[in-house]
Amino acid sequence: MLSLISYLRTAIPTYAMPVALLIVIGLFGALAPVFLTPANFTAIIYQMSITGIMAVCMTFVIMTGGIDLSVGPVLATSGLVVFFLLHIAHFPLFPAVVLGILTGAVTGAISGLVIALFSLPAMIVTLGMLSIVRGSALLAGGPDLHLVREQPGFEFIGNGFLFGIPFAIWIFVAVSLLLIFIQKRTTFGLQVAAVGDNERAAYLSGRRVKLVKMMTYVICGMGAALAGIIQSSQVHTAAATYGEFGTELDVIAAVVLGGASLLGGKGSVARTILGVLFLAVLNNGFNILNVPIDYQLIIKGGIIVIALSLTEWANSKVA
Amino acid sequence: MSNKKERAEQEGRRDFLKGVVLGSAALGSGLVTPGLVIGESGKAMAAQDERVKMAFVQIQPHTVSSAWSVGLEEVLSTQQTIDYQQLDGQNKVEVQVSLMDTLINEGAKVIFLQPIDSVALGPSIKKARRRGIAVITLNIDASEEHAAHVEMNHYYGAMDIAKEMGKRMGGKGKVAILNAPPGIIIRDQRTNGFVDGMKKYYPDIQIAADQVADWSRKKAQDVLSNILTAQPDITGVYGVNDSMALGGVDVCKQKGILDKMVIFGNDGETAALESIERGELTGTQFTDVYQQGRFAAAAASVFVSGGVTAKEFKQQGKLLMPYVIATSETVGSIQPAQRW
Amino acid sequence: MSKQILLEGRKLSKTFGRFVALQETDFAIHAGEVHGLCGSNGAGKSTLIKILTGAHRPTGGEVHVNGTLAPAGSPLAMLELGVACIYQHSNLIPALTVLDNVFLGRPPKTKLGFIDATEQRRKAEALLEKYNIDLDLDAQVSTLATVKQKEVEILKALALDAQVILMDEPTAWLSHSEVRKLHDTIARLRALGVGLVYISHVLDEVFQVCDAVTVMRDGAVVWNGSIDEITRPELVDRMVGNDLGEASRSVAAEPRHPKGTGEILLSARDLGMTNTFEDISFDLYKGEILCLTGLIGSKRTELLHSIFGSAKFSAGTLDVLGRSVRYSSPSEAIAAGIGFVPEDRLRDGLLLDHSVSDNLIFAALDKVSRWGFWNNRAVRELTERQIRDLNVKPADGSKIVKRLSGGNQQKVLLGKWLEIEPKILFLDEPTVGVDVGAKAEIYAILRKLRAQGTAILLVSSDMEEVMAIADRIAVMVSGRMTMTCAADDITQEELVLQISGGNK
Amino acid sequence: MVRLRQLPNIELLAFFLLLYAFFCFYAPHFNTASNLENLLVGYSFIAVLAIGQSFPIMVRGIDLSIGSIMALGGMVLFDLSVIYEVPGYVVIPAVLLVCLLAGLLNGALVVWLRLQPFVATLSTLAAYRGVVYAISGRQLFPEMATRPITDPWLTGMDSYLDIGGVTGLDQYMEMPWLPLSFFLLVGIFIIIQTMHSKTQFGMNFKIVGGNPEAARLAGINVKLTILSAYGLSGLSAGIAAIILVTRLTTATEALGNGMELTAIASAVIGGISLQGGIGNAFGPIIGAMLLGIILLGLTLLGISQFVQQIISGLILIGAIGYDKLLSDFRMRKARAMQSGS
Repeated sequence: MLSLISYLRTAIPTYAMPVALLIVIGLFGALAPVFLTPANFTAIIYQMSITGIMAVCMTFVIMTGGIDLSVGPVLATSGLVVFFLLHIAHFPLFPAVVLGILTGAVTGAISGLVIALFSLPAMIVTLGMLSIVRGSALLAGGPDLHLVREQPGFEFIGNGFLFGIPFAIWIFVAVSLLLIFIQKRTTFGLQVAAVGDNERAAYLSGRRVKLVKMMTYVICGMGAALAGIIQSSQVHTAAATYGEFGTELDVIAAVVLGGASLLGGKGSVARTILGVLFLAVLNNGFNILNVPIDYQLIIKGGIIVIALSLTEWANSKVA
Repeated sequence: MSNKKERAEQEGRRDFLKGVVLGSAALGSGLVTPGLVIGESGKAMAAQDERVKMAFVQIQPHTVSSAWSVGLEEVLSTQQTIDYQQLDGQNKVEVQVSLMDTLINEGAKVIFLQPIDSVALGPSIKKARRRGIAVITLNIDASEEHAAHVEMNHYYGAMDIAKEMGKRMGGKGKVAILNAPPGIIIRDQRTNGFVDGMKKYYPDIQIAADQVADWSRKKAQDVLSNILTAQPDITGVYGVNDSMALGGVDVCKQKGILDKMVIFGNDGETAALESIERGELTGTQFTDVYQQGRFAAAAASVFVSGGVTAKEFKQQGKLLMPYVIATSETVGSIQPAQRW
Repeated sequence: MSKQILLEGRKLSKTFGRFVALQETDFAIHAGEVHGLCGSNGAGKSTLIKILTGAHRPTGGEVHVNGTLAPAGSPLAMLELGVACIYQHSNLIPALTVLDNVFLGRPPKTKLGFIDATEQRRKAEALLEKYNIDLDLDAQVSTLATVKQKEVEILKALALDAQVILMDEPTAWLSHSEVRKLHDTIARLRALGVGLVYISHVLDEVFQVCDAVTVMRDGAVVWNGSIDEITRPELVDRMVGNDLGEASRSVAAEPRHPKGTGEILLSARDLGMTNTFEDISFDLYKGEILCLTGLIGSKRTELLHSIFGSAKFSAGTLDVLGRSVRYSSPSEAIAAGIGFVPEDRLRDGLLLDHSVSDNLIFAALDKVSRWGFWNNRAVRELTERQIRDLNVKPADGSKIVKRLSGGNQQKVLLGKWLEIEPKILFLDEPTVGVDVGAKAEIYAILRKLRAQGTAILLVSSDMEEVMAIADRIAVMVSGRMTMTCAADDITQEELVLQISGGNK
Repeated sequence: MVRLRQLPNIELLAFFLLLYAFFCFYAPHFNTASNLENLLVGYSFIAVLAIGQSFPIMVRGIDLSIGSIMALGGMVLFDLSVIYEVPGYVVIPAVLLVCLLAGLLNGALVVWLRLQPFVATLSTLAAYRGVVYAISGRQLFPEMATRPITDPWLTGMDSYLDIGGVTGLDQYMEMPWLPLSFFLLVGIFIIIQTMHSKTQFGMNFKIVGGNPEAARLAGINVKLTILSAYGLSGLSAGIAAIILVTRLTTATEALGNGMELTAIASAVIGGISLQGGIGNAFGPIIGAMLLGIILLGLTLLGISQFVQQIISGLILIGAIGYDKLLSDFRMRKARAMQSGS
């Protein structure tokens, strides 16, 4: 009996967020029954796939105690790069996409290198990178919208269907599974968490802490680049102005809602997906109920505060 | 109306000379302040062999402002004495104000300004006028008097869109607005124009949803898809800019309901015009933005070469750009050279 | 009792979860008395001190100051009642100046409520003069050497005009002459009627300055009385108890290996590090335990780090397994077969939010993975084997390390390094905060390793420990190695003298 | 000499002056009185925000919501003055009160609900912006939107002092007109710096940020200190809102968007460590002015807007790297000196 109670207590922080999510879904469902249809859930997942890919890839960065504010411009740049490769250089689709993702990896590597090697605050370095990448993208592509024309392969990435499910969802699922796999099944996953938990202990245990940190930024950059390609495909356009200010905060909010601590150590890819889902459900529900933007923002802020303080409260009871 | 006559005149006129002629004509024909006297001033003579600084302060790098800049540069580059610079307002009022101050300090002769807010840039414009700098606003007017304003009218344009949309919807049904977040004046003008227009011409049409999609095509796809889930009986969509309208088109195409939908955008960028030609987007408000830039540049040339100092303006000039509600019927009349 | 009781704890107890840190303890300090508090690490001294200063709220019992009940768990109230403490860990603010730190939280103020800088400086200078301390009041604390920082802490307590001052190992960072200076200060304070609590592992000091002694073991007071009523061996016996007495005797009964098997695994010549240590030369033989001892702050830890690659030595040469090396990161040292159990297991050693299993495998990832992918069976087997061998309790690999007791945490940390099968193992204060039983188990493991031919370099400040398990002993004083000898050739008393630099 | 070396941010100040000198030489019109005037009028309020931001950062937190609080303050000012025609001397304290309360709410979320400061203020960033939209006078009374603020108390906030004219020095050299906001900044600097060095309240921020456990043991109310850090951050957002809105003569719903990152960057460049416990009021001012001269200087150099972004990003990373390098060096030297003695 006693052990059951103590088990339930330890379980509260784990389930606080899913329960909050279920309550929100229930509320929306009660107010608008159409919210609960399978088609709508597919739509929610389709809509969260871009932010979702960025968020799962950002999770590792945040787990090491870092942050990456430069995902917005990276998203824009990769779309632009793929556009140029396809349209101007007439590359085949596959290498173009690979090179696009590589752009993200390179920008991530630069941020990571500066942050890890010189131990500079990630927030300021990536803020600087945000400005540098945006400037470079605008320099290369100008502020114009570049229409993608007659590229059925490219269009398929964002708009196609595979087995009746949008291909973007498949990509999101694949990336999520890959990262969950990395987190759970590889030594890299443990090393990322270890760097965030106790960087010095990890270093003294012979781990290449700086390399691990850098790799997390590379992954984050690749995620943003992939997201950029999907978005470009969905809107049939590439532009240096995409991924406007606020994109990075959405992504970070999703990761943190998933229980990651910005101080590092804690975090899980699977729960980040939950965080993204939470935000996507809110957006979807607000649209369906036609809630005005002012109430949307106030309610969103309030719900996040309540959900997270519930988790914190439960955590403090356990400890 | 006179709109149409001017349209016909403008077509095909792309070179500088004609632009200047047209600009001067526009100024002379009283579209611009009659009280604007072209005076003779020794200062202007002296200024001729100096470099003349002109700059364009935009809201932030964007398709529209970039097209303006093309028009501006086209005209200005023919005069070797003009230094032209394009500046980024970073979508922040205070940055625009700071850039204005810098340009005033630099002694710019003309500032082209796309103000984020009509009132907020007022004090800066006043300061510029005191220093004898001509400020020409593009698209968004300022509450403070300044040299000239070149615009496509947002409020009436949106009203016309409402009229056209209502006609196509048969005077009844439900409409969704894909809106921008508050904080920028054209958003308010377009929304108010559309809402007022619907009320005026087709009061039976209900505006069933008004959701923010952040100017973004992707966001608009998501938002409209959700709105349609809740209210499948919506048949009209107004996107406050073309990107959002095209996002709406994407969704309707995917849902296979495009033929039932009346979707309007605003601005008239190339992608939107092409979409109209393909029969997807119903229509948009089109303005020849290059021409708008050329007009502004022409007016600026007149100010500089004529030696008019901003202090001498008695009343602000207003140059209303003609606009077309481009639909499948009218889109053909828009020349490729006008498209941006 | 003729003297007035200043501070009294009645039936104080404290539990952390299931762990009982303190059980129903009575404790009293009289005016003008220096009260020694003795006990091995983990005996509950720090817990008692923290309750008396209000830093911990007791689970049961009461604290009385001057005969009236004091509010529990309020550091501010205790300070205002005149109870000050010098903690083991620094309680200074690195970004502030010495002056601001001395009056931390309670500076003299002008009538307008501003900090009275003139008065503050005057008071501080008077204190410096009175107690003969040399400090730059305007220096930022973060720029001070650690020894100086300790002086700031002492000055901070003195500035409080405290009735009772608790000192948790105040001499740990001080040199011999500084210790004497502190003892003079203590004598002066005692004469002024201040009550002092003095915690120290150096028994000589206890016998020098204390009037009364309380001995603690396993969270309880086992003896208390006047210093005259107890002899040194008796004191040690009461501190250690029978368990460790036996354990250490059994360890001591093991034959020593004064020269290992003769093969030198690690050899340092004239190692130096700017402003830290210099001229360090020693050899480490296969199958021996070399104990490196000295006061805290004698730079032993820094020496280990410089060899291990986590810091850099600036002079001298280092040979490991016959090859001249200079590691630029711990990973290189580990690859060469060196393991390192660091001093501060919470800060440098363990992944506190991770499981026992994660910690155990963390230094030997290659062993349980291929191409970076886990071999789950290998992970499970390794975890189970280590938990069994080390007798980790509870025997659950998924348990979060943070929630284990100190002894079990230390075993996990040790187990992590055993997995790399080290040829050379460094241990820095491996038994601090570890209970008696676990201590004996750790010694047993070290002995086994020695038998297998591992060369062990063990840093310890615990004399009993050094005497119990060392084959050879090296002493460091202020960054210099002053002595190396076989353990059999020296008595504990001689060693204490060596450590405090009294020889010179 | 010794004292000079101990002056905080000396490296940053040197960097600032170096860059300033560079622009003076190479950027036309940079070395003019009116450019200095532009710098002061354009960046004083950002410096105020940065000083405010330094408090949460000093206690190991962060305040992302200041942009929204600014907009909130601005909108309250607009509503009260233009729509309800409340006199300016009532409006100003009301705005400050609203912003203070908004800041305290942030603090309450951090202290009592134990939320991570980043998330707590990210949530209120959204929520306060929502409140701004909801109370926006421009949305509620569209006909009022184009009316500027005319209350003399408020427009008076945007006035200048012609020091050259007053002192008669302008006969000899061109002197900048100093904006009231600059004097406000100087006043705030003096108050905050005095607070930091002369009062217990001010010192508490460094103590709590530097070592929370020591602060608790010294009897300092840690929770109250953290709460007031966020309160001060909100309050300074209110002051900045008043400066900016009276200058613009109107408030927009998007006011202060993205301002939090500018303020954080200014504060961090100004030596406020994100690890907490370190800081003064001088650094953030220099940080803000540094960002100011970068924008002004690059604009005057005539550099393309896109290249400007790249260069300012590089300078941002450069400034923080340079600061870290030199302070590491200084720390090592100080330690060496100490242990040498």
